[in-house]
This record gives sequence, C-alpha cells and structure tokens, in this order.
Amino acid sequence: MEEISIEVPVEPPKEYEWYFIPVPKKFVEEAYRKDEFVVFVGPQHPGSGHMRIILRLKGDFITDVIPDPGYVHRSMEKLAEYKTYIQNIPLVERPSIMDFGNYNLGYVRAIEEALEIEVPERAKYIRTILAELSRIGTHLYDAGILAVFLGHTTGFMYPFAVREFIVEMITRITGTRITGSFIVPGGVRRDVDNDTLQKIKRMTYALENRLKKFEKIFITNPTTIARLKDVGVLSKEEAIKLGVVGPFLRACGVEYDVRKVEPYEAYDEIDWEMVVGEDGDGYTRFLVRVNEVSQSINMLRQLVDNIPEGDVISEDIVAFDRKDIRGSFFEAYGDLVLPKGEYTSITEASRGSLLFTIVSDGESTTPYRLRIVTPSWLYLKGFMESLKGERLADLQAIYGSWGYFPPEADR
Amino acid sequence: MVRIKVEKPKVHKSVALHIKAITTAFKEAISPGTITIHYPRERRKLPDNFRGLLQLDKEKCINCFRCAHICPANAIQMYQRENKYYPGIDYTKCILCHFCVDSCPTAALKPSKIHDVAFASLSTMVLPPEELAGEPEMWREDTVTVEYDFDGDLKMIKRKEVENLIVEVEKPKRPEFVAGAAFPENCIACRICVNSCPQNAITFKLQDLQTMVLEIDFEKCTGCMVCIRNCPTQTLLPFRREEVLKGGESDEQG
Amino acid sequence: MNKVDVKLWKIPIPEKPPECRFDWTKERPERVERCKYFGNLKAVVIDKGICSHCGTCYICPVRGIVVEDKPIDFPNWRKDCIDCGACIRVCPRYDYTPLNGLGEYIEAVAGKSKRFKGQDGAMVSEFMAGALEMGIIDVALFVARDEEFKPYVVHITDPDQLKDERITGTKYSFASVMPELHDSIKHVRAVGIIGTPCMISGLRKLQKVVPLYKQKVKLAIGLFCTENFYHWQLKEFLEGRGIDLRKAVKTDIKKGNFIVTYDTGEEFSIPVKEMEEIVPDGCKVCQDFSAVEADASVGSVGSKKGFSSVLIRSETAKEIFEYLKEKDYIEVGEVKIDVIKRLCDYKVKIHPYPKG
Amino acid sequence: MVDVSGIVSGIVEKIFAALTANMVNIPILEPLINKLLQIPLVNLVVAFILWKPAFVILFVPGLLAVTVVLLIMIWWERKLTARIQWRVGPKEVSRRTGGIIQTLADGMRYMFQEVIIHRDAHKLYFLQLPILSFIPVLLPILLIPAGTIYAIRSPYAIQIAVALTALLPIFILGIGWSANNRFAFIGTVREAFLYVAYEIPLMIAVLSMVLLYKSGDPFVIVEKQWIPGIFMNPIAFIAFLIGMVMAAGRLPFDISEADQEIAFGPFVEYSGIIFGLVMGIAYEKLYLLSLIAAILFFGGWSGPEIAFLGELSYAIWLFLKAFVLMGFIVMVRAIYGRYRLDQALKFGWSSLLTFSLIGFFISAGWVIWLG
Repeated sequence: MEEISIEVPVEPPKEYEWYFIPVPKKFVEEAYRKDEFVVFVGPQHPGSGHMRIILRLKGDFITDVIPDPGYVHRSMEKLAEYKTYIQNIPLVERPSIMDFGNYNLGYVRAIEEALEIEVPERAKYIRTILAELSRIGTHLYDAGILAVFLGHTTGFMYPFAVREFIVEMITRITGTRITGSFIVPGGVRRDVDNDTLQKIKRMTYALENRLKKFEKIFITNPTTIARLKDVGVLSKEEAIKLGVVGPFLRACGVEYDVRKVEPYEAYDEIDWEMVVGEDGDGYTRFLVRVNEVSQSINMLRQLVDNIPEGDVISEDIVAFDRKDIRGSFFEAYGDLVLPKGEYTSITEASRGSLLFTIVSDGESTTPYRLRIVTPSWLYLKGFMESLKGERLADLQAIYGSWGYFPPEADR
Repeated sequence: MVRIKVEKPKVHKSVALHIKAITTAFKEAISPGTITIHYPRERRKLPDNFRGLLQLDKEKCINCFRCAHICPANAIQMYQRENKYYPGIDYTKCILCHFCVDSCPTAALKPSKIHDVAFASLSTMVLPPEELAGEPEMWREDTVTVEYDFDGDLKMIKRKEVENLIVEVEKPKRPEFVAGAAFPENCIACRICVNSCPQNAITFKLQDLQTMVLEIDFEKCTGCMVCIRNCPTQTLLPFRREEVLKGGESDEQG
Repeated sequence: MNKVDVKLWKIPIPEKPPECRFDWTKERPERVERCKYFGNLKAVVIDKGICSHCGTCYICPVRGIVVEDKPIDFPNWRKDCIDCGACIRVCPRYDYTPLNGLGEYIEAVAGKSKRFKGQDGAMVSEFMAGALEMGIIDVALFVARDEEFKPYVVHITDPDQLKDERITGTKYSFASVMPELHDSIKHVRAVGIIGTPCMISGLRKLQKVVPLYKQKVKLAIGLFCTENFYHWQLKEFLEGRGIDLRKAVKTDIKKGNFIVTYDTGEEFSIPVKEMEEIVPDGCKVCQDFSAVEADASVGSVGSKKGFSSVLIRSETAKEIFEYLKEKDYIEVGEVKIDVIKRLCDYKVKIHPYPKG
Repeated sequence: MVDVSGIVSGIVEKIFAALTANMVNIPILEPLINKLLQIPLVNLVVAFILWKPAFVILFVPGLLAVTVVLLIMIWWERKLTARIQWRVGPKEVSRRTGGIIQTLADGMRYMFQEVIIHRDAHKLYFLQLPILSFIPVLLPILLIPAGTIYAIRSPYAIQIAVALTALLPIFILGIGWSANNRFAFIGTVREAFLYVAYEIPLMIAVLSMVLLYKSGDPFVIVEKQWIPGIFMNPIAFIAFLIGMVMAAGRLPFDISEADQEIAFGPFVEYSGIIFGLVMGIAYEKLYLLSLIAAILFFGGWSGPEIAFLGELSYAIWLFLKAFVLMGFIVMVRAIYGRYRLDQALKFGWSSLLTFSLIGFFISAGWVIWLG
C-alpha cells in the first residue's frame, strides 16, 4: 500500500520537555513528526518478571524497539565476591530458580575443574537427573507463560499442574521444591534411594499422559498455530550473527547443543537426540522445547535404568560418609580455596548456554571475580531483532515464544 | 536428530484440530483430572528429608559455631546462654538451604517438615535458641494426608492421618575428634583456647609465677574445634578420639 | 597445583598421638614493672624511645596492638590486654644489645637484574622471584605503594607480578610487613619476607620463641638501612620543601642526600642531615646497617650505578643466587666491601647506644 | 371550590385501573397480591411492579435477571473453567455451596474500593458512559417478550432489539475515548474494527431467521417453530453463535480488551465499582444475544407449562434456555487463546460473512419450498 503523507511541519507539544522518558528525546520527537506511537510496555508486566520494552509503532506495526532491562538486577556477580565458594551455591541458582539444576551444576563444575575433582559415577547420574528434571520444569513454565501471553488460560494451567509432578520429584530428591542447592563440589549432598528413582520413572509416564492432553488443547490448537506460525522469524544467519543460544538457536536450524558438543556428566552415556527446527519462527521455537521435553523424559528413563551403585561424594572431598554429606559439610567445604587461575564451565541450561567463570586469587576463600553469562541475556538481542516489522499484538506472542526471563538476564 | 518442520494446517485439518480441542475440554469437564490438595484441611505428605524450619536440640549442641560460619545468608546468630553459645535463627534472612543442618556434627540442628508459619511482625521472626525447640504454636486443620504417586497418571493417595511434622534425625556418621596440642613449642601462652572452650575442657594453672600448665580433658572435649580455629599459632590440632585413646593405652603398656 | 593443599580442614594425624590428659607447660617472662605485660613493653621500649616500629609485637593474640603510621600503641591496654606476654618475648628491643658491623657472610657480590626494574639492581625482586620459581616459598610479602608513596603489603605468588614498578623500589616509610605475616601465617605453607634490619631481628627473635615461624618463613631478605620515616611526617616534610610526592616516581638516598625524582625527570635533593628532625627515635639507637641476621642483605652501597650489593649469609640464599646465575637472570658485578664497612661504622658513630 | 381530593383519587383510581388491567398473573402469589391490593398506596406500588412493562424491566428478563446472570454466570464460568483446568475454582466463600456467592463478595469489594479518576480523563464522560451503557441493555428488553409478559409488541421487535444491542460498542468507544490513554485508544480502535466485522454477519443471520419466519414479531416466531429453528437453519445458527462470541468479546475474540497486550484496552483506567460496571457490559450483551438466540433458534418460551407459576413459567423457560446457551459459550474461554486482530477481521469478513450468507440462502430456500 502506498503511503500518503502531508508535508506539514509538526512540532512536538511543549509537554514533552518535562515528561520523564527513559529514551532520547529525539527518538520521541522523531516518532511524533512521523506520526508514530511510542508505546512503553512494562516494566510491571503481567507475564514474567520485569522488563520494559519501548516500541515505536507505525499504525499497528513495530518499526523500532529499545529493550530496557535491569529492573530486577541484583548485582549477583558482586554479591558473589563477598561469599565463600560454597555459600555462593544458593546464590548462583537464583537467576532462574526453576532451572536450579543446571545453574547449580554449571557453577559446581567450574569449581571441580579448578580442584580437578573426579566425580563418582552415581553422583553424575543423579546430577543429570536433576538437570533434566529442572529442564522439563523450565520448559513447562515457559509454555505456561506463552499460553498466558496468548490469552489461553488452560494452556497456562496444564503445564503448571504438570510441573507439580516435577516439583514433587525434586522435593523427594533434594528436600525442597525449587532452589535445591543439592549439587556440591565432588558429588551431591545425599544419595537418592531406589524408591524415588522408580517413582521418577513412573512419573514420566504420567507426565507423558498429561502432556498429550496439553498437546490437544494448546499445542495443536488452531489459535496457537495462527498466533505463532511465521511470527517473529529469525533466519539462521541472523541467529548466528546475533549470538542466539540454546533451543532458540536450534529452532533456527543450527545444530548446536553443548550436551552433544562437549558432553558433561552422564550425557554421553545415554542415548538421546538433538532437536533442531527449521523455520526459526515462534511456533518452531515453541515446538523445539516441547520436543526437548519428550527427549528429557526419554533421558530420565534411561538414567533411572542405568544408574550405577556406589558413592555419591568424591574421594577427594573430606567427607566421613560417602553417601551423605551431613555432618561433614563444614569440614569439606568450609574453607574451600581454589588454586590461582581462571576456570570456566559451559553448561546447556534450559534456555541455552550458560557460562560460569571463576577467577581465583589462590588465597582467599571467596572468588576474586565470578562471571555469570546467562542465556536470556545472550538472546535478548535476537529477541529484539525478531520483533521488528511485526504487529503490536504479536509482541506478547514473540515474548512468550522466546521464553525470555528477566531475572535470569538481569542476574 | 529430531527435525521439526510444520506446515500451516489446511482448512479441513484445522477444523479437525478445533474439534479435537473442544472434545478434550468437554472430556475434562466431565471427568476432570483435578490435582488440587485442599491445603489447610488436607496436607501433602512430605519426604523425611524435607527442608522446613529448623529445630535445635540444646542438649546436643556443642557450641562449635559451624552453622553460623557456613550460613550463606548470615541468618544464624549465636546467643550467649550460661556461658555457652547457641544458634538462633533470623527467619527474615534464612533461605532454608540447610547448609547448617549438613554442617552440624551432632545433629543438634535438625530439619522439620514445618513450612507454613506466620509471624506477627518482623521482630518475631528472629528466633533465639529457646524458641527453636519443638513444634511452634499451630492450628492444624488437616485431617487427611495426601501422597502423590504415579500409576500411568497421577494417583493421589489420601489417608486419614495427621502427619508428625517433627522429624527424628540420627547422629551423622563421623569420627569423634578431640583437640590436642600437636606443637606445644609454638604456644605463646595466650590462653585464648582456655577462654574460648565452651566445655571448659582446657584448664590452666600457674605452677609458679613464671610457669603455666595447660591441660586438656579429653573426656570433656567434644571436638568442636573452636580452640583450634582460634589458636593464633597453630599449636592445637584435631586428633581422632580412638587414635588418642589407643595411643594412651599403648603408652601405658610401654 | 596439588589437590591436597586446598583442603585446610584435612585432618592431620600426627605420628604419635598425644596422651590421654595432655598438658604442656610454658615459661612466662619476668616482669620489670608491676603491671600487665604490655605495660612492661611500654615502659621499657616504647616510652624509652627505642622502639623501631618493626611490628613484631602484632603477634598479640587479641590483636590489640596497633601498628599504623604512628608510634606503636595498645589503646586501653589496662583493660583489654590479656597479659600473655607474647609481645615482650618477641620484641627485638626489649632486651636490646645493638648489632653492628658487617656480620657473617658467605659471599659479597653485586648484581643487576635483567628482568625487573627496581631501586638499583632489583636484586630483592630477583631473589624472591627465584625463590618462588624454585618452590622454596609459595608467597612473598612485598611492599607496594599508592599514589602518595604510602606503603601497603601485597602477596606475590607469581614472578610476573613483580613487573609492576610500584611493588619494587624503596619507599622509606614504615610498612606493616610483620602484621601481614602474623595475619597470614596460618594460611600459607612457605613464605618469604623483605624487611629492614629491625624487622629481620624481630623475625629471628620470633622464630626462636614460636617455631611455627621458623617452619614457615623460609627466606628473609634484609635491606641496608640508615633510617626509616613515618609516612605522614615524610610527606609533610617534603611538602614543606615544595615537593609533591604524587608526582614522584622514585625516592632514594644517595651520598647523604634524599633524592626525589618526578615523572618528568626533575630531581630534588635534600641533605639527610636536614631531615634529622623527622627521624623516629627508634632509628636513632639502631646500629645495624647491613641486616646482620638476614638470609641475604641487599643495598646499593658499594657497587656501580645500576647494580645492587648483595651479602649472602645463608645456604638458602646461596642456592638461590646460584640458580639465578645459572638461569642467566642477573648480571654479576664487583662489590667494594670496605665502602659498606665504612657505612656500618658510620651508623654506629651517629647512632650511639645507650643514648645520649 | 374544586374537590382536589376527589380529582386526585379519581386520577389514582384511573391509573390503578390501567395498571391492574395489564398485570402479571402468578397463581402461587395470588393470595398475597390480593391482600396487598387492599391496602391503599401499597396497592399502587404492587400494581406498578406487576404491571407488565414494569415487570419486564424490573424482573424478567430485565434488571433482576441481568443481576442473576452476572452473579451466577461469572461463578459458573469460573467453576467450569476450573474443572477443565484441573482446578477447583472459587470455593472458600460459602464452602458448602461451592462458593456460589463468590461473585457477590467480589462485587462488595468493588463497591468499597476507591474509584480513581486520573488527571487526563474526560471526567464527565468517563463516569457517565458506564452508567449510560445500561440504556442499550434495557431498551431491547422492552421488545423481547417472555411469553405473555411483554412491554411493546411490534412486527419488527427482533430487528429493533438487535439494532439496539449493536449500540453497546458505541458506548465502549466512548469509554475508550474518554479514558485518554494509549492502551485505551488502541483497544478502542480494535473494537471499532471488529464491530463492523461481526455485526454484519450477525445481522444477516438474524435477518435470515426473520425471513424464514416471515416476521420479526417474537410471538409469530415462537408460534412458527414446529421444530426448533436450529434444525431449520443450522448454518445461520453457527454464524449467529460465532458472531455472538465475537460481539460479547469472549475468547478467542476478546481482542479489544486483551489484558496481556493492552491491559484491558478501553477499560484500562477504571477502578472500583465503575470497573465492575464496565466489565459487566460484555455479559449483559451476551445475555441479550442469548435471549434473542433462544427465541430465534430454540423455540423461545415454549415448554411444558408450570401451573402454579402461571405467566411466569414462560419467562422462566426463556431465561433457562438463554442461560444454558450462555453456559456453553463461557466454556470457550477454557479452550481457546486469542486471535490477532487481523486474523479475526479476516475471519469475520470472509468465513463468517460467507456462512451467514449461506444461512440466508438456506432460509430463502425454505421459504420457496414451503411457499
């Protein structure tokens, strides 16, 4: 359609001078002259956490977008410098509490790399089970948030109900619903009994059963397909250029998964497949995660079946009971000092590659510097890029399809 | 590798999907898979290792400060009681990570299944050691305990019983330690160990004006290692109790 | 790095366990005054003006003794002192007989570092770097300076850290090396320190009293020393003369002159005699120029420009020196021993003891 | 002297006679009404209440029925949705009845909540319009008869009722404009877009049924339904149903409100009881359309007569049919997400319009076939 414009000099109203606007005044004035809307979405967003997106709309179409993250910044990296290595474990899993398994694992792996600790096989399996449980939990959580954004209330309730199964299993393993702080350097805090393991396997069948209903009512619901298909498309080249990570990168057709590329823990001992999409649109991004859930279910069954017997705490750790850290936690970790140097671990968290870097001065019991690069932060740029040219009504659909989690990005 | 490629559904397919969604909703409306637990009247069965509020057994506490030292949230403060120090917990800060429980060498700090407590004000959330023992004042409306189990689908096992929220915890497996003077020559006679010992196991007496004798009573020593951490010159080190006793016997024999 | 080292709570099991009811005895020093031990120290050392501000007394288990940029004190000692007597046992001036002369030495050489840039030949840095590389020590305590030449102690674990010119180079102000040593002695395996002759004396006395320090302090390098200043006094004095320490990159004492060099290359020179008023009392009774008790003594006197004179006194220092020569880190030169000797005698002359 | 009291009593008597001539007949309440009619002045009030046009406005299908719909339907919607979503739904307020008075409790809360009027609003319209929006709700009720209880009988009653119902979005546009807020503007524009997209197919569907019965008079329509209208013209019914969902702003077409996108659109600035009123608009419209649908497709008030209720039994039947229809429509909320505006417009202008036209042709076919 041809655009008709009248060349009349339009001056922005005087009020603009005293409005508090967190973007350059020029941006607003230019939008005014071009007859565009500037819409602030957030920061008190009804979806997940807090983030402001500043949009420039031409009619209903987004022409420009400025993200305004940082509303839930907690200076986690600085806080970590004032806590001992072991005290940081509850801290570092806070960015994304549903995904605690992967966050905890990433941090502990960085410590283990520094201390060159060999982790017992059984502990590795338990860690992988925890990581996969929290991956399913996070994907379900994101699916629920996506459904809320699309106005589908049942699509919100079903994943959150099913997540309760995951949380139940996590409670049985760690003793708490989320924020397990269960993985410690050299193993896990407690052994998991056989009963619980079998229950996890039974849970996966119940999960599958319920997810089938979820699929019928939400995943293949024509309104969902209509809202997400061909919306917020990011091409393969763009995705690589903008540094998108995790399932969102795979949705664009890039075959990259840290669990396959650099297998850690028990990922190379079990049989599973990488999920790769093609179109890079919102629906593929969602479906990739849906399929990852079924892969995780498959993994959980194998892990439960193949778990070896043995200790769960490494020989290198001062622990008096190798099945349960209780009673020797302080002796083992109270005065942990890492040798001097820089240690990095890369983990495939639910939303993408998660990087922990610990810089140690070799003397103190606290890290000299802890760097956390979270997946949400990495794909924020790609998220913003995929918004351009879409409709305002699609903002929430795209937001949901990215599973963007402000507390995780802000750290 | 799983590859995902979705085509836009055709009209007849779309109608089928509509019907599928609607029938699912109708099915659920008729026989719902409700998973709700009617909380105050029913209670979820929690595992024994549940990380709820903390319980303190003052009898077992050896005043070793381990819990206060390890606490990531600085929620534990030691309170002086009859010349000894016991932990008190500030629940405004506590994150229930239970590092303190795992650090406690004598299971004096125990977990419990209590997770639903209301405090009248912020100041009442700071609990001194006396208030940490036993169940808090509770109104329990629950008569039914619900356990989640899975059998193809979720199975909610409802039992007419009231769950005991206090958990019995065994003493953790760990050898007993005692503090011994490993390098007596390093001692600078500062007597900090004497003052810091919560059990009064280290005593000193002046032989004459210039010579001081320090003595550790292994019977009294609980191995809390406070003296070892406080000693400025690494005079004291922990020894395993059985090794010490065996050594003593062998000395007698020799 | 060895895995075992990082676990401080690894329970060591000694070869012979202690007895059932263990006791150990400790001799306590005699009192001169009828008050707590710090009162004795105060009366005998501090008030008499012979305290050298070496900081050894910071061993005080309650950490009550304040070693800062002012005379050593224990605020409120009548109440807080626990009367253990550790301070007077380790104080090198409590029972003071001045050391003087060149002392015993194995070899006297001059050296110049090829790696580092220091005061003259940067031999101190070279010794410590060599010890770190050989694994004799894990940590070396160096004195760094801030913009205003205020000294502070840094832990050096890697020779590369010594490339910083703020760490090498002399500061001419009291630094709290000994307090830092006391604070970190439990956490290190082997440590090397650098100090003025009084600090070395203090360390030796400390090692005699507490064998832990003998076990852990493996290398002690002494510096040739005429006098040392309180930082604030030095700064005020130089400001009075129109010299701004913030612009300075180097301070030095050469041929009886205190020389400050600016970053622009400008040099200011003040005769040391004029600085007599700010020399602390403790330095006025010190006769030890060449750090007689150190493992090695280093200074600029007696060698060519750009070289440092080194008096090697112990086998450890000798080994390190051989290692440095072997690796070709240093250039070896000649040293005029009589020049050093003359200065030693000069110091005895200007600093008579007993005073007056 | 003029006999003032005589004139007044004469007028009163005349009014009383006029009122009692057209009174609702409820056998079960007969003794009570008769007793009340003996008392002076009270008899005037009672006669007025039972006067059919007043009864229509006040009770069925007027204000009382609307209130009941608002209170019960919202509860029913929540309960049904909860059941589908594996939840329990409102329960704690009056636990024995399953929380049926939950909506009342919410209404009470709204009542005592502060009504905030922000600085930029056009205060007059901002407060007026939600209350004025009762006009297009109550006017059509005059034209919708419940059996013999009716206010106005006209051969164009259905057409006029639908036309009056279509006025409601105008008030929503006014609300959005007076709120003077970006989200309200966007929501208003969306509402305006959608308005045309659903109102035309809806009217065509109604007209096709009117064509089928050859009259817009509800009495004729009910009389002519030897089988319910839904079986005569199911296509028109589907068009009407979808149009109804869109008109009532229910999911998947609650595009103008869209709380996740534009935070309740036109109603973004409302609070307190006024918010309660504006949120009621959608339910009121749904109720009106359900009444019309009940008349057009489900045989209106025809049903077994309940003797002791007399004339009221027709009203009850009509109300029940409308209520059941509403009960099914609210369930759609649990099944669908929200379409985008352009998708909804496309659907409205293509599929829905085609459907309604097909319905129209089927009606025409019936008319030709039956003669």
